Amino acid sequence: MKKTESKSQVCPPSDKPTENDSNESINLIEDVKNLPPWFQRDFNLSKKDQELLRGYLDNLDDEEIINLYYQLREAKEIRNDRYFYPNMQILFGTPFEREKDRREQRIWAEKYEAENEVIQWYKDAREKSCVWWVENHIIARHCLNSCMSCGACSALCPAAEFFDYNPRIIMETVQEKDEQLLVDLLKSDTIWYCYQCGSCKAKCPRKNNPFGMITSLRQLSQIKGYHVHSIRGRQQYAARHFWGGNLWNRACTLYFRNVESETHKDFGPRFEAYDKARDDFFTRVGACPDSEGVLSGRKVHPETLDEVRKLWQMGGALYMWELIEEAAKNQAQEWGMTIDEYHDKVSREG
Amino acid sequence: MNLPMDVFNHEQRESIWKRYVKEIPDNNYFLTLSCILGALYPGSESMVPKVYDLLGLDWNTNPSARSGWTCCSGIAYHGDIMPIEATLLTVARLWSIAQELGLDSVTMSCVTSFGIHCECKDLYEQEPGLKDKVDRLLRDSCGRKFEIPKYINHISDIYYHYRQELKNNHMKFQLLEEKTGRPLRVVDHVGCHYSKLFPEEHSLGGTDYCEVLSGMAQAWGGSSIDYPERRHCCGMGFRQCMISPNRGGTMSSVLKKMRSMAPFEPDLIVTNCPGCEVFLDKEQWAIYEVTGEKYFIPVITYQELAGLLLGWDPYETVGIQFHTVPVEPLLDKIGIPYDANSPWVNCSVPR
Amino acid sequence: MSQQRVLIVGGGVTGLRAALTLDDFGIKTTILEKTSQLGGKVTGYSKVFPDFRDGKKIVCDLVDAVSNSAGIEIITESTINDVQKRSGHYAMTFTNDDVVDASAVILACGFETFDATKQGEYGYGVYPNVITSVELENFLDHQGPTKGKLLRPIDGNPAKRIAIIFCVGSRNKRIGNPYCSRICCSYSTKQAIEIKELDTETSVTCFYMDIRTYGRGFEEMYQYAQDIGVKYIRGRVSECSSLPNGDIQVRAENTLLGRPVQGTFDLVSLSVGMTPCKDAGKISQLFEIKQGHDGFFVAADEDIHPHSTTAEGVFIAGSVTGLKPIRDCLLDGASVAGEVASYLRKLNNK
Amino acid sequence: MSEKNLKNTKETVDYGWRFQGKPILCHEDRSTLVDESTYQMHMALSQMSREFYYLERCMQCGMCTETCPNTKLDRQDKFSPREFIQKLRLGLLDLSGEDLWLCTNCGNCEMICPFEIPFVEVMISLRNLVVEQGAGYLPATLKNSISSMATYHNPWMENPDNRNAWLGGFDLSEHEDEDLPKILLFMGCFPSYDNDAKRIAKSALQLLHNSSINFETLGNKEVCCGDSSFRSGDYEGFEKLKRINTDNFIEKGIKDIYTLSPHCFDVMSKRYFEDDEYCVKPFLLLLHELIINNKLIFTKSINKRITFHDPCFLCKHNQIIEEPRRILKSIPGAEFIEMEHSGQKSMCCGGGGGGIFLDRKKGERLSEIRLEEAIEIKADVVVTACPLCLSMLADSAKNDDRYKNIEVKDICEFVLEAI
Repeated sequence: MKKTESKSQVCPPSDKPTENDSNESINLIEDVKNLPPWFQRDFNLSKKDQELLRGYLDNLDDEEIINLYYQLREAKEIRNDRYFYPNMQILFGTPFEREKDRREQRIWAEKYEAENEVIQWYKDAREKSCVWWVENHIIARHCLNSCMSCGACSALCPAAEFFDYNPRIIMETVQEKDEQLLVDLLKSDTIWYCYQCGSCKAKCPRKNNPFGMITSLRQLSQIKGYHVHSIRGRQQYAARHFWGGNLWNRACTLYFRNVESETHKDFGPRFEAYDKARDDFFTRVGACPDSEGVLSGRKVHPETLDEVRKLWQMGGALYMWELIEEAAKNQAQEWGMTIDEYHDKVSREG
Repeated sequence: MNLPMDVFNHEQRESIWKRYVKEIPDNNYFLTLSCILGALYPGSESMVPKVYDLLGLDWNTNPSARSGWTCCSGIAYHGDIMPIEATLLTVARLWSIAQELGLDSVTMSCVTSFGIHCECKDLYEQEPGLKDKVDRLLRDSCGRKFEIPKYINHISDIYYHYRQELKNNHMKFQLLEEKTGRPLRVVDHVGCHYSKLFPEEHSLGGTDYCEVLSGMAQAWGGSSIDYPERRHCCGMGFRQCMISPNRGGTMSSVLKKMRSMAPFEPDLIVTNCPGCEVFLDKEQWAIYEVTGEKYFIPVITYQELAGLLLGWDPYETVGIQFHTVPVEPLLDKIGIPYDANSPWVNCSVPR
Repeated sequence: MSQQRVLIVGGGVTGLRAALTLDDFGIKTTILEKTSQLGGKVTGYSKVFPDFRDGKKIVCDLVDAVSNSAGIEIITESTINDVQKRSGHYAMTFTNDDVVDASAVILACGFETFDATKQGEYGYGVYPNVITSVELENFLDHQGPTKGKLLRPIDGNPAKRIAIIFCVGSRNKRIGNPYCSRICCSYSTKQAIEIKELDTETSVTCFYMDIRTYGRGFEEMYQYAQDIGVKYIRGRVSECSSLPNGDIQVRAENTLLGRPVQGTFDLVSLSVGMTPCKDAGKISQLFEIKQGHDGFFVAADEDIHPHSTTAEGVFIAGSVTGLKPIRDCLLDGASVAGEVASYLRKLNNK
Repeated sequence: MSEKNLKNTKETVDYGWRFQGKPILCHEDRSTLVDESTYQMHMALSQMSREFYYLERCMQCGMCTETCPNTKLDRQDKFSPREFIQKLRLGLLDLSGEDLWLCTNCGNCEMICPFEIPFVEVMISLRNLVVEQGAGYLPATLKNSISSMATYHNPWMENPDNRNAWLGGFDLSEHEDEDLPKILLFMGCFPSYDNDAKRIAKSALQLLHNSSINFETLGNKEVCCGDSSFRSGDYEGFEKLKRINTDNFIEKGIKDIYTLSPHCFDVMSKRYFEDDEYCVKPFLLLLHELIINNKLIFTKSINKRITFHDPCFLCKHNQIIEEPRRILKSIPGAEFIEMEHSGQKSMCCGGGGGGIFLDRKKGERLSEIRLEEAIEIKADVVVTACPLCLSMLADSAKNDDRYKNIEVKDICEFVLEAI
C-alpha cells in the first residue's frame, strides 16, 4: 500500500458502533469522570485516600477488579472518525491498575503454567549457584573470555564518571568465580549503576562484553531475590510496574502519557504547554493518541495484546515479575508498610 | 586559535569510517516505531511514512488487528525486568509479521530496538539450536513461525541511503546560513546502541567515526564537527532516567557533553536515538536552571531535520513545538518561514 | 665449498650480520634488499635502547664491513619473483631479472610497524597532534626535520605536554593482534627519557597496561625514566579527541586508583606494535614454509633448531621469527650463519 | 573541558528528585586529571624535599599497603600507602582528608619496601606543609598538643614546674655515692605526667637504687624530647625543644644518657648530636645489662603467662628485639609466649607519630587489635617497654570488659615485681 491517508484503514474498526454500544460506553466514560478523588495517579494521592483505595480494592475479588478495569478501559467514543479510548489516561499507573495486574498476571501464570522449558530453566537456576549462572546463562556465557584488567571499559563508562562504580572490577570479580564475592556483588548497589550504553563492549581489547554481563547479573540478582538488599536494586519494583504495567496493558514500555509535566518540572515551560494540549498536538501532526491507527500513541488491539502477553508468559517475564513482586511484598512487610507505600518509596525516595 | 573545523583531517576520517559499510536495501521496508519517540516527538514518527511515500517506496507495518506491531521490549530487557527469552520471542513475532507481509528488511525508528534486533540476530548466530527453540515456543504460544530477516536497518540508515535523492529532488532548503551562506555546524549524536553494540556488522561508519548522521548533515549542506565527548552516552541509561532518584546521573552526563561541545559553537544537534533526543533537548533547560549555564542548542531528530529541509510545515507536520529548546532560531538561520505568533508557541523561553 | 652461495633475503641488521659471519667462514653470500639502501629499519633510529647508542652508527659499521668484503654480493631494489627447487639448492629469479643459484636461503625480511589508523579510537591521521612512535623518533633525531625539537604538527608551537600510549596494535583481539610486540615498552621508555633529557620542563605521561621491560638493562632503564620524573599511569587509553585549539584529550582509567583519568596534551605518541613483513605470505608460499597464527614464520623445532624451517636449506632469522630488540637480531644473524655453515658442510659430505 | 565541580549550583532548584531523602541534582565528575595544575603540584612537591625523589621509583607493588597496620582496621575509607604514593606522584594529593594523620610512623612500609622508599619521611614533610603553611586539615586535638609542646614543653599544658612532682619530694642527691660514675636519666613527658606511665618512672627509680647506680635527672629543667612534635611536622617547635635539652645536657656534663621512652632515645640518638660524644641509650638496655651481670637478682617468682609488645621505635627503628625477651624469659615462674606479630613484624599500638594525641573512636584503635592478639594466646600480662605503648594499651584495656583479664605493664615495673 502506498498513500499515508489510507493508513487509517490499515486496521479497520472491527464493527461500526451500534446505538446501544455507544450509549453504554458514554455512560462508562461518565462513570469514570465521577470516580472518587482517590481514584487517581499516585503522586497526588494522600495517605487517607490511599487507605480508602486499598480498602476498596481489597474488597473486590479477582474477577470483579479485572472486569471493572476492562469495562472502563475499552469504553470508546468516536473522535474525528476514529475510535477514541478516553479512559486509558485515567487508568495508567494507578494503584488500581497495579492491583489488577498483580491478580491478572497471577491468573495467567497459573493458566498457562503448562510445561515450559524457559521458566523451568530459571526455576532451576534459582536453586543453583551464582557461579553456575555466570558459566551457563545464555547471555553471561558469551560475555567474558578473559579479562586483563586494562581499564579500557571504565575509561569511557558514563556511570564510572559520576558514581563509585567500575565495570573492570565487576568483570574481575566475576572472573574470580568465587560464590561469596558474587553474592556480595549482587546484594550491593554496584551493578545497578550501569547505564547499559555499551561503550565498554566496543572498546574491550579482549572482546568481552561487560554490559551484557551486568544485564545477566541483574537478572540473577532478581531471580535470587538479592536485589532487595540494595537501595538501587529495590528500585526494580518500580520498574516492574512502570514498564511491566505499560507492556502488559498497552504493549509498549513507555506510554505517551507517562511523561507528565507535573513529574518532569526539569523539562521546562514549553513542555508544560505541550503537556496541556497533548492530544491536540498529537492529532495535528498525524499521530493517534489513544485511538485506532498505526502511529504514535495508538491503542493496541486486544488480539495483538493477547499474543504478546502469551509470549511474555512463555518467555519467563511473568515469572520474573512474580519474583520481584514476592520479594517486594516481603520487604514491605519487614518495613511494616503497604505495598503501595513501598512502591512510592522505592520509586521516589530511593 | 585554529578554527574548530581544522582540528581534524576529513580525508583520513573518511578512509577510516569507510571500513565499516553495510548493505542497505533499496525498497520493501517493514516499519516498526518507537515507544519513546512516539511519546515525546510524534511528529518525527508520522514523517517516516510520508518520506517513504515521497520516495515512492513499498513499505508496510501491521496488516491486521491481530498482527499489530508492538514495542520490541528492548527497554524492558535493558531495564532488567524481562529475561532475554521473552525479548527474543517479542522480536521473533515482529519478524514473523514482516514475513507475513513478504518483507525481508526490518526498519525501526528506535535505536534501542535496533540494538535489540541486532542482539537477537547475533545471539541466533552464537547459539546453535536457539532458533529452533524460539521457533517452537513462538508456534506454541501464538501459532506463528519466523525467519531471521535478511536486513536489519535503522530508519536513519534508509534516510542516509537516500540522502542525495532527497536533497536533489525534494529539498527546498539546505543547512546553510541564509545571510552568509556559511555551512551550519552540526553536532551529530548517534545512539550508543546503534554505533557501539555491533560496529563491524551493523553500524555505518563504526564506533569512532559513525557516519550515518554526519553523512546526512554534510550531504544536506552542513558541516559536521567533532568534539571530545562526541561518542559518549547521553545518560538516558534506562533505569537511570526512569527512576527519579537516579536522575542526577542523566543530567550530569548531558552537562558534560554540553560543556564539551560548546566551544565548537554548534548550530544544532542531530540525533537518531529517541532517548538521546529527549534528554539532550530537555535537560538543557534543567542545566540552565541548576547551573545557570545557558546553551539552548536546538536538538532535532534526523526525521525532523529532513522534514524542515523538505519545507514541510514546522508546526503542523514536523512538530518543533514538542521541543524544550526552541528550534525557531535555527529556522531563522536557515530562512525557513514559520508563523512566529502561531498558537503553538504559546510560552516564552529566554532566548 | 667455494662454489656454494647463500642468499640472504633482507638487508637489515640481521641479514648484514649473517652475511659477515658467513663471509668469515669463507662462504659466498648474496644480500637481496627490497629498498634502495641497506640497513633496514634501524637506519631510522637515532638512539637505540638500552645503551642509547646511535642506531645509524651501528648500521654504518655493518655496511662498511659488508662492502669491504669481496665474498658478499648486494642486490638492491629487487624482490624474489620465482623459486625453482633443484636437488639441494634453489634457483631464484628476481624482479630485476637477476638469477641466483643458492645452496641455502636465509629469510631475514624483518617486520612492518602497525598501521595506527586501524585503531580508530586514537584518531591517528585524523587529529594532526596524534603521531606514531616512528614519527616521534624522527622528531627526536638531531639530523631529523625538526633538528631534535618537539613541535605540535598542527601549529608548529613547541610541545610541552607529551603523552605516550603503549600497546597500540598489540594485545588486542579486536584488531586481530592478540600478541605482545615485546619491544614497545622499552623503546617508548627510551623515547620518554630522550624527551625528558631534551627539556626537563616537558611533562611526559605514559599510559601502559603492563610494563614488560624484560631484557638485560631494560628494567633499569625503566627505573631511570621514573627517577627523572616520567609519569606512568596504568590503564589502557580508550579514546583520544581534539579540543578546538588542537590539544588532544585522552581518556583512560587509572586502574591503580580505580578511577577514570582525563588528560590534555600537546602531542600524543602511539607506541605502535609490529606485524609480520608485508610479503611474509608470498615468501612462505614461494619456499613452502609455515606461518604461525600471528603471521610470523615458524621454525621446524622452535627450541632445538630455531632457524631451520620445514623446507630444507631455508633458514629464518631476526624478527621474521617473532619480534626482537636489535641486540637479539644481531645475535640471530650470527647464530643463523652458524647453522647454515654446518648445513652446507653436511651437504658437501653427502 | 573538564571543570570537575559544578560552579554556582542553585540549591533552590528542586525537581523532586530524592535519594534517601536528600535532594539530587548534578553529580561531581569523579575522574582525576592530568593537566597543568597536577603537573605544577608534582613539580612543587619534588622540589620541596628530597624524599619525594624516591617516590618516583615506586612500582606500586602494594607490599606497603599489605603490611600497613591501618589496613587491618575496618574503616570505611581504608588508608593505602600505595594509593597515597600514586596520588602524590601524579600531583593528585589532597591534604584536606584524614589520610595524612592515620600514619603512625611505625615504619613497617619502609622495612618491607623493595625500593627502600622513605615513606615515613615523606609523611612527616607533608605534615610539616600542613602545620607550618596551613596547607590542609590538622586535627584539633593534635593542634593543641603541638602548641602546648612548644610553649609548655609538654603535650598537656601542664605546669613545667610540676615535672618532678612524680618523685613526691623524694630527694635523689641524698642517695648517691660521689666516686662512682654517674648516668643521666631522661624521664620524658609521659613518665613525668601521665598517670599510667608514672609507674615506669617510679619503678625505674627503685631499680636503679637496688642496683646502686648513680644517676641524675634534669628535674624541672627537662623538656619534651620533641619526637612527637617533629613527627607531627612542627619542625620549629622541635628545634626549640632540642636546643633547650642539648644545653641542659652540656650544662650537666654527663655523657651517658638513658631514656625511659624509646621515642626520646630514637630522636636524640638520630637528630640531636652530630658527634658521638654523647651516648644515648634506652633504659631497657641498662636494665638488661644489670640483669645479666647479676646486679639485679630475681627473688620472687611470677606464675603468669606473659607476652611482649615490641615498641616500634625499639624493634623496627633500632632493631632492639632480643634484650627484652632475654629479661622476661629469665624471670622465674613467668611463662613467655609470642603474639602473632612480634619482633620486627610487630604491630603498632597506634601511639606513634602523634597518633596518641588523636582520639580514635572504639573499634578504630590499633591498640585493640594488639590486645585481641594477646587474648588469642591467653596471656595474663602484656609487657611493653614504651610509655606511649603502655598508655595506649592500658587506655583500651580499661573501660572495656573484653580485655578485663589482661594486665598491661611496663617492663620496669614487671621486673621490679620479681625482686
